[in-house]
Amino acid sequence: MKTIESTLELDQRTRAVLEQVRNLGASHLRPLGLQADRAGAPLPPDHPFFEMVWRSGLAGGALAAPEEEEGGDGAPNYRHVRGCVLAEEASYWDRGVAVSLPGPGLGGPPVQLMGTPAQREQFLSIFRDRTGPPLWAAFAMTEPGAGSDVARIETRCTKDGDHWVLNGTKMFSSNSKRARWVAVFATADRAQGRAGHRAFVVESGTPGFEVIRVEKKMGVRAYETCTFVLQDCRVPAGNLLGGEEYYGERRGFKGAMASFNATRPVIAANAVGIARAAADIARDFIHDEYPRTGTRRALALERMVDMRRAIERSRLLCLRAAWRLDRGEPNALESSLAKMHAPPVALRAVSMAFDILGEAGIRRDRLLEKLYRDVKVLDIVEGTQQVQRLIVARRLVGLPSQG
Amino acid sequence: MKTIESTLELDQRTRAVLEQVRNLGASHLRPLGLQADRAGAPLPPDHPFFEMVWRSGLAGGALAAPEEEEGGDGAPNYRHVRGCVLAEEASYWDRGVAVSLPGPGLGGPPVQLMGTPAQREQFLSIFRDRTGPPLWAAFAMTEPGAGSDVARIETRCTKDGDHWVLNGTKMFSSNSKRARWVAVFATADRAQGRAGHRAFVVESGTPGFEVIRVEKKMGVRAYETCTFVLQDCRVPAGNLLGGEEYYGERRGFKGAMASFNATRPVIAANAVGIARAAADIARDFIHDEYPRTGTRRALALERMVDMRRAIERSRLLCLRAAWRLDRGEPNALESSLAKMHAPPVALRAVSMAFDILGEAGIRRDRLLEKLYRDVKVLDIVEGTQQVQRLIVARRLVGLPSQG
Amino acid sequence: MIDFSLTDDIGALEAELLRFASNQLRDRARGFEAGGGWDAATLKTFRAFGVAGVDAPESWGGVDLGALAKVVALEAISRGDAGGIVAADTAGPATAAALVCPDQTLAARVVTAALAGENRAALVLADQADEAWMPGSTAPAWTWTSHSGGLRLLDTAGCAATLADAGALHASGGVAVDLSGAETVAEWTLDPETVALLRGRARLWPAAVLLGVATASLDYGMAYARERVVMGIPVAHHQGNAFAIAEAAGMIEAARASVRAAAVRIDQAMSWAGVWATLAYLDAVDAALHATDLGVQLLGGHGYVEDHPAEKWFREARALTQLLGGRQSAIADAAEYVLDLPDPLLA
Amino acid sequence: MIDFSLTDDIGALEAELLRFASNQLRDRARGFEAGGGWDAATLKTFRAFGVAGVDAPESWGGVDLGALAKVVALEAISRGDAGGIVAADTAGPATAAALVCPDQTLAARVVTAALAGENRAALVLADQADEAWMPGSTAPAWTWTSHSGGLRLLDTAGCAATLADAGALHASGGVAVDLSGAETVAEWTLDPETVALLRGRARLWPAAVLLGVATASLDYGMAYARERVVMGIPVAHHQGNAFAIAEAAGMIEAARASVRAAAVRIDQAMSWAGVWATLAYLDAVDAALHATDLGVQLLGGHGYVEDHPAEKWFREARALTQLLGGRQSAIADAAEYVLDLPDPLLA
Repeated sequence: MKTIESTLELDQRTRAVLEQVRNLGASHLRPLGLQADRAGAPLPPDHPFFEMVWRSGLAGGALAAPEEEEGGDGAPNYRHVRGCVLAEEASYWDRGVAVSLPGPGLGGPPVQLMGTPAQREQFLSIFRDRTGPPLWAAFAMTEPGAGSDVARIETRCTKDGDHWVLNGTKMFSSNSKRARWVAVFATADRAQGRAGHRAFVVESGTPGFEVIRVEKKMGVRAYETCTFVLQDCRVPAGNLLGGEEYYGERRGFKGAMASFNATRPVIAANAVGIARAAADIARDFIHDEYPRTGTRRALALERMVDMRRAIERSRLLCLRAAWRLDRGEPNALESSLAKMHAPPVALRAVSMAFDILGEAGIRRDRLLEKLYRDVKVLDIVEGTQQVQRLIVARRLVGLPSQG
Repeated sequence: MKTIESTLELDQRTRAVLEQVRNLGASHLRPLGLQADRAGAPLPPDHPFFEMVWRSGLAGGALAAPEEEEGGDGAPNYRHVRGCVLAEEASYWDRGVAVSLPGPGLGGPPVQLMGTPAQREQFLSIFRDRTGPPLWAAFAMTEPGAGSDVARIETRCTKDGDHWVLNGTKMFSSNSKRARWVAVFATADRAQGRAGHRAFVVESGTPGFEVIRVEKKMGVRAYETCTFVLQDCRVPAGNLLGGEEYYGERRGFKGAMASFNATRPVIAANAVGIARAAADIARDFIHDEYPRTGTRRALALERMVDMRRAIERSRLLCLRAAWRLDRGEPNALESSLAKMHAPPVALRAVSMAFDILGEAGIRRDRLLEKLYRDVKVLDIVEGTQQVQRLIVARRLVGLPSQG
Repeated sequence: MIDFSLTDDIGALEAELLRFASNQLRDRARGFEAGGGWDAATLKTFRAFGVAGVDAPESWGGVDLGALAKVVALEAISRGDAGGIVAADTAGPATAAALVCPDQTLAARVVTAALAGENRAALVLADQADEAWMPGSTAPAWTWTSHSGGLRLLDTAGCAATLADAGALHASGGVAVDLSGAETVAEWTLDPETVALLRGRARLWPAAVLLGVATASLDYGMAYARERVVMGIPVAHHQGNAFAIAEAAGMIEAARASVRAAAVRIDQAMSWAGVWATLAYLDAVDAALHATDLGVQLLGGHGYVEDHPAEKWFREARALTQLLGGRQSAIADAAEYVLDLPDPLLA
Repeated sequence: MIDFSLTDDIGALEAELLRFASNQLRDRARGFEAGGGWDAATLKTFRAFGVAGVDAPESWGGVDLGALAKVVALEAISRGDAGGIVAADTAGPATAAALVCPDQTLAARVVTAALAGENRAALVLADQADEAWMPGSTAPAWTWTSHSGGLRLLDTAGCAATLADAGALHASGGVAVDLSGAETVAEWTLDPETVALLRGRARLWPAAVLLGVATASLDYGMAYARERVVMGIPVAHHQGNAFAIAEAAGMIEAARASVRAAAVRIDQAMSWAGVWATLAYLDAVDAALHATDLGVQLLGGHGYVEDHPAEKWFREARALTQLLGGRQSAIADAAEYVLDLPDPLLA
């Protein structure tokens, strides 16, 4: 046959990091995740694991959000594709621990996408030095009064001399309690709607920034989900991402949306990883416990077929969204399709594994039951499936934005 | 055990009629339905079958819409429950032919519910005399510009002396070409919205009433689905259902809605009947053609389990909606739930039968493929599943009416 | 003729239990989770209602109102707390086995003791399970096991039991019981229809509890979604959500109709009623998994945290779905009979 | 590294075929149904594209662009008319059998003749089918049959064929062919992975056609629903409908990704690529049944009548889904391998 260009294989570099993640997953992510779940408490920032993984260079770039620079030759370096593959693998072992890893986390993309070169250097380079203590960064969009409708955030920012003054409350922000800085979205003028949005880096220790609450969650308990207040919190003007000239034509809002285009496929890939973990549990159970023939086995195999399909097609959606971003092509639709499709499908896959295990799902195997609780959050963060449907429908049939 | 009152058994009377319908179904409904489907043409009104069934007394009351009077002793006579059971059975054999049967059809309920005693006598009693030729009546709500949004009908009615003058176009009206009369919904004042609705009996032969088109449908081809125009069509004032005094407080619209409360469970029961037919085809195929063991058999049996469940729970929803109506209890919610649930579930059941038959579904058994086409209309007529969801959500969470 | 009414007795019991659930269970459910079960006072109130024995003969200490009363009662209670009822109902699904046991003297002994609170009876639906999940913090005194050919009674009082309720049903004090050392008290062969009756009737137990959980979750989600405003209108008035709510409500309503119809058919000794009970169980499972997922989703991030009960119902529904072998066991059982199963209304 | 690009060759073919579908097929599809197939001029144009042999070696008269080119081409054409392509592609899924046939001389003879339009080759995926549905108004000259252990070539030229396309795929001229009298030309035993490759690759044929039908139906439904106003706003802007459209679009997009990925894996001779093709087929089936149902529903009553193509796509999708044994045959095949199937990306 004539040669084809399409390929679905990973390059050597990705395979190598993948192997590292796999080893780390088996040795640390999974056991620590189970431990945190049982304890109902996040891993403390001074847990020796963080120090270890920080030194190893695995945390941060590879597992949280891609921070590396573009390849110099202009060719796409496929860092988002790689990010999806690794996010899936980390999540296969434990998504809670993966999110708790040191690094810029979800704070990375807005700085990367909206920040000036100087800001990128200032806020991201700290994650390159792995000799000091582990460092975290975080992202904050959601507010008590604005979850799915990010356009309506109420956290105010007011220019005051060479500072901005921030006031408001942010919630469901991962790792912000231990973060060196948090990328915070605020509005300079609510009347302007999306055009009023501004993004800041708020550094820990800034007076007026205070984490007031860590959520008790159903699952993914290994990382902290925080609520913090900003009370007359003064941040230097230089911490306004992109500088003032950046914020024409709703670019603040668009920056947040562009950030989602990078992170939504990652969240979707997390769902794929959890579905894979469930499928493996189910497969092993069938191998070990099922009769070799009969109706129950056939039903179980049918569910396995369904799970494998769900995993592979969700993964392809994630990879395709990331691949387009790597090539500099628009990917908002693909990114939302992946985020819309993968988490509910993954929940269904975990649920099918439950069907296969029967009573053993609750009586012997704590992991599967944990996966059912863990996976559900992925249909919520970074926009629910409902929000993604709105975005998809806007693009496909011109559904007007609400509000 | 102490005695219980609840029972799910049919009474003798219903069983007797059911048996008649079953016999008629096997001998006529099914073969005639296949014949009409192959020919792509409705059964003509002078088809000897109609004469036969008309004389037998089966058509009309029992199979189309209940026309009988209430029992005199005040006890519910369960005519709507009976109507559902019989509608399901008729549809099991062939819904297209069942709809084509002589009788008041969907025109019955509005006359029954909104008409004065004199009107009920005038328009319904003609169906009691079975010595003359078969008679039909019909119902017309949908318009080219108003399908799901019945509130927005545009057919105008204007009082002119002792007549009303009707102008407009109605479509998707079953049997109206052969109908002795059609129950037509119109508006006296569009600005009044639902309060402007009026219902009339338009008799065949009235000048200005003309059927201009019979649809070529995907399925249920045994009956005629018609478009007719009303052009300065003058109907006697006495044909305004309920008389003028009836139309306070949107009672015209409410009358139409009450009519739906009686007919929606019947349409849902039709869906149950088709699902049953598909399940029987699948069962026979498994009996005759499947290996006695193995994965394919197990998968087929699983689908049979799903089908049987779907049939029974959908049927229970229909019967419960009808039972409440028979007892004089509000049933709008139950009626919409039945109509929302049953048709898509029945489509899925037919589809599962296809899975079981494999290629035989298209190559040997014309009936199953026909059922797939036939059943789909049930998710459209009398309000789509989407319309039913709106109605259900209005009641459950106060969803405001649109428009 | 068809009549969906409840008797006055059952209707009154339902009303009382709904009050019990609402006033004494719902707000304390987090505490029951933390404590591993209902407190003594709550258990006492529960026992006074006679729910555990509502479907058992009076001679066994029961109330003899039948299967319909049982499913109505369980659903009502479960709207308040499903975790606790799993352990509090000391006879539970085991009654289904006792009622068809050929040795009624022995069966009476087991259930009478369970209803008196002297021990606990359990039921395992499996052929060769050597470990089974059971409610209560210790192994039960008696365990019935049912396979496709019959019924067995085990003495499990001395079996090893390890806490094993994972992240759900904390209030059940669930344990994994090692059956390998259990002594077989007696064994019987049963005809297929009786086996189907036993297994189907037993499955109505989790089915009814799941209906309660599903209803609680959807009701809570609907109330939240009417209050919470997103993009200028209540969450529930976004048509996408409204449609989903309608769908879930339809599934619950249909499943409730199935479960109650199956119970009525059992009470009327209709042939193959047990298979219809197994099918109804599957309806309840699907409705509960769907509704509790939506129940979380309607609350968004708030659905995922312990400030709201949505997360509890979500994980409980999935755990309850595993009892008695779960969905696949039910489908496999039903598959055995489905081809020749007569239509329950028309046959 | 992962790259989803099409080659220039395939991209250009896709663009041309989309024009062909849009300009020469779509508006004439009703006529093709009435006439029982494409007319001679259309068939000639179709043959000029070389689609039938796009995945066959050049020595057989093919173009040798592989499985990816084939699925891309079939999807594009099927957006215009799926009924006709079933018959027009005289090699069709049979090429999958020929490519793995141990006797390549014989295989070449069968496919070369089919591509030259001299006869028609067919494939039946079944163990003991004595009757099979096939496109074209007569029995094909050759029929491959594949069961779990291998492959057989039958001479079916003289077999009895009766018109049997029921209410869909009229333009395929489908017939039921009685295989009981067919002469076996040759038989081969194949290893399990080769059988999986044959069967999976063959299933990509209906999968690709279904993607075309699904896309056509959803596109038409979306366009209609943007124009048609109900309750004051376009049908498509009712959020309930918008959500359903998004869901269907997601299913199609995902299925397309699966189908194309499976084709790429086949072209790269990845191990067990055939099983992934069977799994991708199932994605396409689900997407097509879902999208064509929605395609009717978005049009309401207008979706049910012949004035619009929605009803045609609805019935065609279900009929196409039956080819090659349909969904259950695919699930059963995949079930054989699923436990030990390596991950296609990470293994």
